[in-house]
Amino acid sequence: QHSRRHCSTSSCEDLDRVSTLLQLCVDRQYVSPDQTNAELFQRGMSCVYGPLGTELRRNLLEQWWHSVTSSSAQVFGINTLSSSKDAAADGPGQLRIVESDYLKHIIEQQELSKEQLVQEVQALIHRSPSLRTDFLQGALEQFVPALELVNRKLPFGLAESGLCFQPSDGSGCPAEVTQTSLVWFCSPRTSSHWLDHWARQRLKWWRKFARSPSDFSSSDVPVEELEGAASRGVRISYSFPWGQEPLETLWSRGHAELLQTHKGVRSKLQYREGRKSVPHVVSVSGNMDRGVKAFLSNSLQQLMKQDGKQKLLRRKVLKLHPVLAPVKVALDIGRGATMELRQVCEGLLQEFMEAKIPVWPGYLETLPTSMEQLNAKYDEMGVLFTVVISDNTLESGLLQVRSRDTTIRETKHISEIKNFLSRYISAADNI
Amino acid sequence: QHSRRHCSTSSCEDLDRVSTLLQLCVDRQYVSPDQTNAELFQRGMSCVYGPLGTELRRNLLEQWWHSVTSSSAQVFGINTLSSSKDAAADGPGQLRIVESDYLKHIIEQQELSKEQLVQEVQALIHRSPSLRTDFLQGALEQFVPALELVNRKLPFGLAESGLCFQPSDGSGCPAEVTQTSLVWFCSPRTSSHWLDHWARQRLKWWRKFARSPSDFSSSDVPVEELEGAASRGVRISYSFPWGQEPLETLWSRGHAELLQTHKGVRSKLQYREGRKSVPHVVSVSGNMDRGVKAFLSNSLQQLMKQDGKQKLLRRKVLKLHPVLAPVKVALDIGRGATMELRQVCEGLLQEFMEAKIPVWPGYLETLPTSMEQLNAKYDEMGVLFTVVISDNTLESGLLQVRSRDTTIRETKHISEIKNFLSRYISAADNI
Amino acid sequence: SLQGEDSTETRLNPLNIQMLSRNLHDQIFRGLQPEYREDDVERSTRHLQKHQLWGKETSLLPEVELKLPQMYGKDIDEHFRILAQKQSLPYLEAATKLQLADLPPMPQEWSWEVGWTRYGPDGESQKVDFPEESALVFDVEVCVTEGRCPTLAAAVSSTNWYSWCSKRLIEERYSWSNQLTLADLIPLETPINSARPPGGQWKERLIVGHNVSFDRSYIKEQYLLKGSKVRFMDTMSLHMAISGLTGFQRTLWMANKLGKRRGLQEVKDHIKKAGQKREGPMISSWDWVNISSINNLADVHALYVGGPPLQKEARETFVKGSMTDVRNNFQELMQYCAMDVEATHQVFTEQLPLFMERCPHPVTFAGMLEMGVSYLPVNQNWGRYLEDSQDVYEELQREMKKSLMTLADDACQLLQDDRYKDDPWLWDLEWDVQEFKLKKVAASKKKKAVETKVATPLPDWDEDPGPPSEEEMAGPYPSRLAVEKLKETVSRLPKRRQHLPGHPGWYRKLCEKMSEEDSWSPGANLISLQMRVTPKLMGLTWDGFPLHYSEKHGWGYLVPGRRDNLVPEEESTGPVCPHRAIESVYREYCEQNSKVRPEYLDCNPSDDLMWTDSTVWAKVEEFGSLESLTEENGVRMMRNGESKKNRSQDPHSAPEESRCHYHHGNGPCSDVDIPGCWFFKLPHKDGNHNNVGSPFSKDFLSKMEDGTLRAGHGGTNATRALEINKMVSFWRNAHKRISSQMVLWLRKGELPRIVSRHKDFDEEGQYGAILPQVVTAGTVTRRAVEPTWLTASNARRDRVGSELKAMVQVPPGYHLVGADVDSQELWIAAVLGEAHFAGMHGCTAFGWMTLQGKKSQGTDLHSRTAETVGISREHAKVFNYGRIYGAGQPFAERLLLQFNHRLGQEEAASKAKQMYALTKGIRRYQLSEEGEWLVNELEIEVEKEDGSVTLQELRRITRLVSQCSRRKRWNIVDKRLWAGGTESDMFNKLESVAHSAQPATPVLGCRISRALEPMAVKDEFITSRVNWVVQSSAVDYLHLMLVAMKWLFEEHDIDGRFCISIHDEVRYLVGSEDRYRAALALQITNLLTRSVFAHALGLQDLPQSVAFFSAVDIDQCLRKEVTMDCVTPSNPTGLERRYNLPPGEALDMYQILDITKGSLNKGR
Repeated sequence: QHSRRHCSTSSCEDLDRVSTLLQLCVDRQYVSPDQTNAELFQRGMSCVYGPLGTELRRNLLEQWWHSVTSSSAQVFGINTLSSSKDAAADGPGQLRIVESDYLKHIIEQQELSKEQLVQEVQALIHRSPSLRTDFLQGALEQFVPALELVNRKLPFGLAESGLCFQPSDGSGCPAEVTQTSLVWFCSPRTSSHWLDHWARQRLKWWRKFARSPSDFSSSDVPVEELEGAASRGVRISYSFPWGQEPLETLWSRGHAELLQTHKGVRSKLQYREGRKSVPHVVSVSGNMDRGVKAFLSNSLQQLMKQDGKQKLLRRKVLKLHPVLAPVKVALDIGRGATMELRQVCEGLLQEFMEAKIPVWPGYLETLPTSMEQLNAKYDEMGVLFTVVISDNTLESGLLQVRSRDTTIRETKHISEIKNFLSRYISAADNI
Repeated sequence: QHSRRHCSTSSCEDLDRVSTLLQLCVDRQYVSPDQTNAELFQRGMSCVYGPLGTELRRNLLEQWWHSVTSSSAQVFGINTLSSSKDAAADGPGQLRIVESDYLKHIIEQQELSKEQLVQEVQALIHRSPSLRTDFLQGALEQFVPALELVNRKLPFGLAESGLCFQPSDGSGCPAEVTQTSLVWFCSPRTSSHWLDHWARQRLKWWRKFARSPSDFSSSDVPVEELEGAASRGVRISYSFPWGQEPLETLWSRGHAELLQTHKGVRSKLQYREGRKSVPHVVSVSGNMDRGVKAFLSNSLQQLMKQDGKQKLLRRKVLKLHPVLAPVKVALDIGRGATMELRQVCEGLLQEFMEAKIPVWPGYLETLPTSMEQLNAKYDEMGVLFTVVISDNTLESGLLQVRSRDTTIRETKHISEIKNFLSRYISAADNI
Repeated sequence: SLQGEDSTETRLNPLNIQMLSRNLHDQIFRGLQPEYREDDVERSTRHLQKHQLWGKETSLLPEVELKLPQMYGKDIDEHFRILAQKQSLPYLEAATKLQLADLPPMPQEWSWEVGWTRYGPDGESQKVDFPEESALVFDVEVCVTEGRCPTLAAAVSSTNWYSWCSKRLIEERYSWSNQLTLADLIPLETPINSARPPGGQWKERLIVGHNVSFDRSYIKEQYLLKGSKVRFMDTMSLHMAISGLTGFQRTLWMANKLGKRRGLQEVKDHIKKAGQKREGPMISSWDWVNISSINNLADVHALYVGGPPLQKEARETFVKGSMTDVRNNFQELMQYCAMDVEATHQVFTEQLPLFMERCPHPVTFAGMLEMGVSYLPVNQNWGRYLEDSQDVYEELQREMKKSLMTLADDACQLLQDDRYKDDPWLWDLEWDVQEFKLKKVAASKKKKAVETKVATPLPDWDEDPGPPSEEEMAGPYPSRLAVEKLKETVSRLPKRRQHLPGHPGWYRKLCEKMSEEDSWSPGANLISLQMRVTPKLMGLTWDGFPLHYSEKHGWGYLVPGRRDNLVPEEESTGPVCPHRAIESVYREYCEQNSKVRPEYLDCNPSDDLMWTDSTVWAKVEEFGSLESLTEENGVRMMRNGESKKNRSQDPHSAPEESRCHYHHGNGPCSDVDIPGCWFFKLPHKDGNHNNVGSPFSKDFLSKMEDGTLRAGHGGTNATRALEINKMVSFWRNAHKRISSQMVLWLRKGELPRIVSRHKDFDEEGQYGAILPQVVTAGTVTRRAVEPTWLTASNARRDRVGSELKAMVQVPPGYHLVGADVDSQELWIAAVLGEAHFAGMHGCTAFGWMTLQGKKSQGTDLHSRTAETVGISREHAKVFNYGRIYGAGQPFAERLLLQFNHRLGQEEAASKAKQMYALTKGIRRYQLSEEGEWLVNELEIEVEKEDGSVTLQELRRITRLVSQCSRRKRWNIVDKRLWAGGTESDMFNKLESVAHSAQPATPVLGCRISRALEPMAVKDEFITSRVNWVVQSSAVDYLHLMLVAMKWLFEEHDIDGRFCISIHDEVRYLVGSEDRYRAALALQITNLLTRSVFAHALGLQDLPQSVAFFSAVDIDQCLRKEVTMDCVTPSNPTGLERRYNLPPGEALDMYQILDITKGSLNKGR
C-alpha cells in the first residue's frame, strides 16, 4: 500500500524542507560539503559546486545564453574583463585587487614617516584595479564598437555572463556571484515597451523549466527601491519555503550612465535615425546561483509511502526538468558483474557520451548495493532514467529502463536506447 | 593570368602576418578595438572580446569541456571559488581582494601610531581573500568529497574552467586568463602512463580543429624547467609566426601537494586498491585565451590572386573549423531589398536560430555594398556560408549559397537550406 | 681472465688468418689437423695479391679458453646426429605409428556437444577431456565472421576419431566477449579449467596437420609459458622440402593448371607485366609441373595421393557464413573437417618416407620440430601499442585528407573568370558546371504568379519599432509563414536532387552526395593520394617541370619549348595547354636553383631501399628468371645488341626535328600531342617502358626527399601530405595483419610461479602470448615463412607503428636471450668457395674480406664495392646481397638507375659491368671434346688460360667453325666458368652444386626440391638453384643451432624455451637467473655450428673471428639493438620512458666468460 501527499506549507514542514534540501544537495554532490560553503549556497552566492551542481549550473547558463542571443531581437554576446583600472569609479564599496607584495613592501619601509606611508598606500589603492560588481559598466563601454557593428542602427543588446564580486557589507568577506546580464539599447521612445517585453520574456523563461511554474513571479519595483538613474524596475522572484528572493532584475535606466561612461561625447553615441538623441538603456541582470537554488528547491518532491512492514518511508525525488538535469541516465549492471557485462556498459557509455547525453557510470561501483537503494540514490540525484544491463542483455540484447518520474521499469532493446533518450530530452524542450 | 603562392616564412612576411591578423581581429569584432586590449590579446591574456571573439571562445570552451568530461575516463566537472580565505597560502606573488573602504578607514585613523597602522594594514591583508592563479588548489581540496563519490576508486579527474588571475610581474597590472584545468588522480604506478595518455588526447584535440594540425605540437619539458613537485612535464605549443607559445601544460606532480593540502592526513586520501599509498596527481592546464589566438592565427589563410587588371589582390580568409566558427551563416538580400524579401530573411533567421545555427543578419544592413565587398568581409569574419535571397527566391524558392572555403555559389531550395547547414556543421566533426 | 697465457701460441693458417685457440680446436676436431698444400697456398697468395688484400695488416683477437661440454660420437657430425636422434626419437616413433596406421572408419554422425567427443570403432561416442594418443592428425575450423574463436575441430589417431565443438557453437547468445581465454581454446593435454596435465606429467606427443601452425594457434596448452612437449609436423612444410615450387614457378604452375594453351598466354602476360623483355626465356621444360604442386591441401593431396579431388566447397561457410549457418550445416561441416583430416593423413603417409630419404640428416627433422613451437610473450603494452599506433595513424590520415581537401577547395577559386585555363596543372581537368534544373511550370500559371507578386519598398525610415506586441509573440510569426509558404515551391524541384551542380566536374567527383548517414562528411572528402587529380592539385614538379598524366603513358611531365605543334587557340576544341605558364614555372624553378646542383647525389638510402633480404631476393628472382641464358652464346649476344638498337627507335620516341634539346629524360613521347610542350615519362624502377601509376608510390619517396619531385601549389599543405604519406606507409600496409594477431591473456594461476611471485608482477597488468603462424619450411629453400614477424623491419623514427618487434616483451622474471649470426650468408658462400678453391679459410678474396675485412680500412666487402662503383656503403650492401643471391648485371644496372635517376643508361651499364668484372668475374669457357677436336682439326689458334677461353675467343671459334662446316650446330662448349673476380671461385662452386645431377646442401645433405632438379627442369631456373645452395645451407645452420641449444638447455638445466628465429637471428625466452648461462650456451652453439660446416667441407679448422657471435643480446624485448629506444611517431618518448624498458645488455664472448667463469653449470 502506498499513499502520496504533497507537503503542506506549514512552517514546521517548511523548515524541514529547507534542511532536507540542503542535506540532499550536499549528499548528492550538488554542493560541496562544508559549512561555510553551504551558507554561501543558502545566501544565493556562488559556492563550490560538486559535479552535479556544476553541470546543473552549466545547463542553466547555457539555456539562458541561447534564449537571449537567439531571440528575434539582435543581441550580441561580449566578454569584458572582471577587473578594471578605471580610477574614476572610485565610489564606496569597491573591491580592489592588491598585490600583497607591493603593500608589504611599502609598510616594511622603515624610513617612511606615517604620512608618507599613508600616501603611498593610498596611491597603491588608487592604481590597483577594481573588481566588477556587475556587467553594466562593461557593456556601456562596449556600446560604441557594437554600434559600429550594426551600422549605428538600434535597437540591439549586449549579453554577458560570468562572475561578479560583491563587497562584504561588513562581514569582511566579499562574495562571488554568477551573474547574467543583458544590456539593451533602444530609442528613448520605446524603452518602456522594451522593459515590459523583456520582463515578460524572462519570466516565461524561468517558468519553462519549473515543476510548479507559479512559484516564479514578477512584480514592479516600488519607487522607493529604485536604483540610481533607473526610472522603472521589474523584479522576477522565486517563492522559497522561507520567503521570496529575487532572481532577476530589470531596470529602465535612461541614458545618464551611458553618457557618463563616454564622458558626455554625444556624437559617438548617436544612432542613425536618432536625430541627435542618445539611446536609452534597459538592463536585465540575473543571479544564476540563486537560480540554481530555485530550481533545486522547485524540483524537490517528497512522497510518503508505506513499505511492506507498514513503515512510513519518505521518497525524495529531484524532478529537475530533463533539459536541466545534470545526469540524464545511469548505467548499472543487474546481477553477475562479469567482464562481458562491463564491456557492454562501456560501449553504451561511449555511445551516450558521443551523443552528448550525460551518463552516470554506476556499473563501476563494485560494492554490492540493492536495486532499491540504487534507485533511491538516483532519484535524489535527479537522474532521468536508469538502464540496467544483465545476463539477459548478453543473450537477447534486452535491457531494463527505469524512469525517475514514473518509477516504471520498461524493457527496451539495446539498439534503440540511445535514440529513445535523445528524443526524450530534446522533446522535453518543447513542453 | 594568375599565380598562387603560399607565403614563405621569411621574417618580413611573418611580421606582416602578425599585424594583418591583429588588424583583422579588431576589424571583424573578434577583439574590442583598444590599444591596451590588443596588447592583452597578444600576450595571451583574457581581453575584451567582441561578439565574434566571445562566441569563438565559448565554442572552444564548450568543445574542451565536452572532450574532457565525455572521454572514456571518469572526469567530473566542479566549480570552485575564485578567491579563497586560506591564510596559509601566503607565498609571494599573491593577489588579495581588499575592500578599499576598510583600508581607507584604517589609514584615515589619525590616532594610530605608525606601528599600529602597519599592524592593522598587515592584519587586513592577512584576512583578505586571495585570488586563485590556477585551479589546482581548488581541485586538490575537492579530492576528498570526489573520492567518496567514486567509492574510493581510482582513477578519476576533476575538470574546471574559468578565470584565473596572474600577478603583474612588476608592471603593476595583474592579468586575467581564461584557464581550463583537469586534475587527474591515479595510482602512483600508472601516473606516467596517464601523463602520456592525456598529452596525446589533448594534442589530438587541438589538432582536430586546426587547418594545419602540425602547427600544434607537444614536447617534454626539459628537466631544468620542471615546476615545483613535478617529476615530468609535457607542453603543448603552437607555432605562431613569431615563435612558439605554450597552450597547455601537463605535469606529473606526485602526491606532495595533495598531502600538503590535506595537512598530511593520509587516511583521508587513501584509495581502495592502494595499500595505504596516496594517489598521484597529473595536472593538465590550458590557456584558452591563447587558444583562441592560436586558432585565429592558424585559420587565417592569405591567398594572392591577380584580378582582371593584373592587380595583385590579397584574399584573407579566416578558415575556422565549422564547429568553432562563431557565425555559421550570413543572410543577405541580393538586389533591391523589399519588405517581402526582408520577411523571408526574418523567417529564415528564426528557423536557423531555433536550430542553434548562429546566423548573421546581413539583410538588416541597408547601405548598399557590392557582393564582392560583402564576401570579402564575411571571409574575414570566417562565416561559413552566405545565403543570398533575391526576387527569384520569391518566385521559385531558390536561393544562392556561397561557400567560404570554395568560393563557389550553389543554388539551393529554401526548404532544404536549414538541413543542409545543420548536417554540414555536425558532420564537419567527422573529418 | 681466461684468455690463455698458457695456450702455447696464437694459431695462424698459412694466409695469416687467426684460427681457433688450440684448446677449442682439440675439443672440437679431436686432434684432426688441417693440411695445407704448398701450391694451394701459393695460388691463394697470388689471388689475394691481385686483389690488393695480401699483407694487409690484421689485428689479433684474444684467445679463448673454454671447457666444452662432453660431446658424443667420433666426430662433430656424429655428435650432432646423436643429439638430434635423441631429441626427435619419441616424435619419430609417433610419426611412424601414424604413418603405418589404418585409420578407423569415420563416424557417420557427429556429436553436438561442447568439447571433445571420442568415437569408438563401432560408432559409439563418449565425451572426453582430450584425445590421449601420442600422435594425432588434427584440423581446426574457424567461423571467420564471428571473431577468432575456434568453432569446431576434428582429429584422428591410429585408433579413434575425435570431434570438438566450441561453446559458442552450441550455445546461442546475443554477444560474446571478444577477448579469448584459455577456456575458449581447444585442450589437447589438460582438463577443463586446469593448466596442468593429469598426473602433472607433460608427454611427448605429435600433431600432424596441413599448415599446422594455424591449428596450433587454437590449442590451449601452446599458450602456456612452460610445459607442453607437444610438437608439430606440417604436411605443407614437408611438401615444400620434397617438391616445393619457387614463386615464379608457382605462377607458371597455376597458369598451366588452367590449361596448357591458355597457360602459356598467361605466362606471356605475366612476363610482360613484370616488365621483362619479350625475348626472355621460353620455358622449355615442363616436366617439373607434374611432380609438384602449389601448397593448398587439395593440390598437395592430388600430387601425393591422387584419386578423386578433395571437395572444398564447404569451406565457404566458414569464411563467409555466420555462426547460424554453421549450426544449420553442422553435420556436413564436421564431415568436411574430418575429410580434411583424413586427406592430411594420406598425404603424410606418402610424404614421410620421401622426406626421410631426401633430408636424411636427423638434425633437419629435429630442427623443424623445434621451429614449430615459436612463442612470443606480450603484456598489456601490446594493447597500448595497437591503440597508439592506430590512433596516430588515423590522426595523420585525417590530417593528410584535410590538407588534400583544402587543396581541392582552394582550386575551386579558379572557376571564377576561367582562371583555371592558365594553370600549368589544372587546365585539363573537367571544369564544367551544371545548370540547376527545375520542373517546367505551365506558362499561364507563371504569368499569374508574376502578376500577383507585389514589391513593397522598404520604409526609408527605419526607426526602432519597439518590441513586438504580445499578440504578435503569441501567434506564428508572419515571417515564418512567408518562409513556410515559399517552401511549398519545393514541388518544382526534380525528385532526384542534383549533386553539387554549381561545382566543377572534377570537384563533384570528390564529394559524397549528402545523406543522413552518420558517416557523411562535407567537402571533397573522397580525395586520396591515389587519385589522378591529386598530384595536379599539389602542383607537383619533376626537376621543375609540371606533372602531367597521359592515359597511354601514365605519369610524366611537360617540358615547355616545343614549337612544332602549336595551334592557334581558336582552332582547338579541348582544353588548351597554357605552355607560357608552364615556361614561367620552369623559369622560376631555374632561378631558385641557380646554384648548380652537385652532379652526383647519392642520397641516404631511404628505408625502402634497405630491403630485408627476402625482398631483395624477390627482385632477384624476378630478374633472374630471364637473364640466365642471355649470355649463352654468340648468337644470343648479337640479338641482345640488336635489341638495344631497337630500343632507341622506340615507336613512341619523337622524330628528330621535334626533339627537346635541353632536357634529357624518358622520352619525349611524340604521340602525346600537347601544344608547346614535350611529354616525358617519369622513370620507373622496373625499366622505363613501364608506366608510372602514381608518383606517390614508395619508389618515389627518395625523389621527394632529395627535392626532385616537389609540390608547387598550396605550399605546406602539399608538402605535409607527402610527409604524412611516408609516415603512415608502414602501418597502412601492416595494421590489419598486426591487429589481427591473436593474443591470449593468461590468468595469474596460468602463469608460472616465477612470474606471478616476482616482485615486479603487476596484478592489474596483462601477461600473455602470441603464437606466430610460422610455416617451418615455407619456401623452396626451406626457409620459414610468416607474414608479420619474419618480415617486420626495425623501428624507424618516422614510421608509425614500426616499433612492432619491441612490443614482444618478457613477463617479470624472464629475459630474451638471442643473437644474430654475423654475415651468415656471406660466410656460408665464402666458405663453400674456399673449400672449392684451395681448402683454406680466407683463401679467396671474397672469403678474406668476409673474415678479415674491416670497415675502417675499407677492406670489407661492402666498402670495397662502394668504392669501386662510387656509391654509398648502404647501397653497396644491396648490390652485394643481390649478387650473391644470383642476380646478374641487368639487375645491378636497374638498381643503379633507381638509386640515381640522373645517371644515363650507358653510364649505369658500364658501372654495372665494372662491378661484375671485379667481383663475379668474367665468363670463360672450357671447350668440349668436340670443340677441342674441331679446333685441332681446323687448326684454329686459341688463346687459353687455365684451360678456358674468353667469350670473344669463343665467338671467333664459333664463327670460324660455322664458316668451315656445313653442319648447323656443334656443341663446342663443355663448361662455363667464372674467372678473375673476387667471387669467381665461389660462384663456380655454387654453380657446380646447382648443375649437379642431385643438388644437395653441402653440410646436411638436404636435396633440392624435386621441382628444381636438373632432371625435371634442365637448365631452367638457374638463379633459383644457385640461390638455393646458400639459402638452404643457412637453414641447415639454423637447424644445427636449434638442436645444439636444446641439448645445452637440457644438459645444464637452463630454464628457457625457443621463442622465434628470424632468418639469421634466434631468440630464447630464458629465466632471468639463467640468462648468462644461456648466453654462453648460445656462443658455444655458434662455435659448434660453424665447426660442423668447416668439418663437412673438409676444412678441419675454424677462424677465430667467426667462432663466436660478436654479441649476444640479453634484453626484455625484441629489438635489433639492445640500446635502440625505438622512437617512432606512435612511441614518441621511446621504450624506456613509455614502457619502462631499460636498455639490455649486448655481451661479447669475453664478457660472457667473465660473468659465467666459462661454466654452464648451475650455481657456479
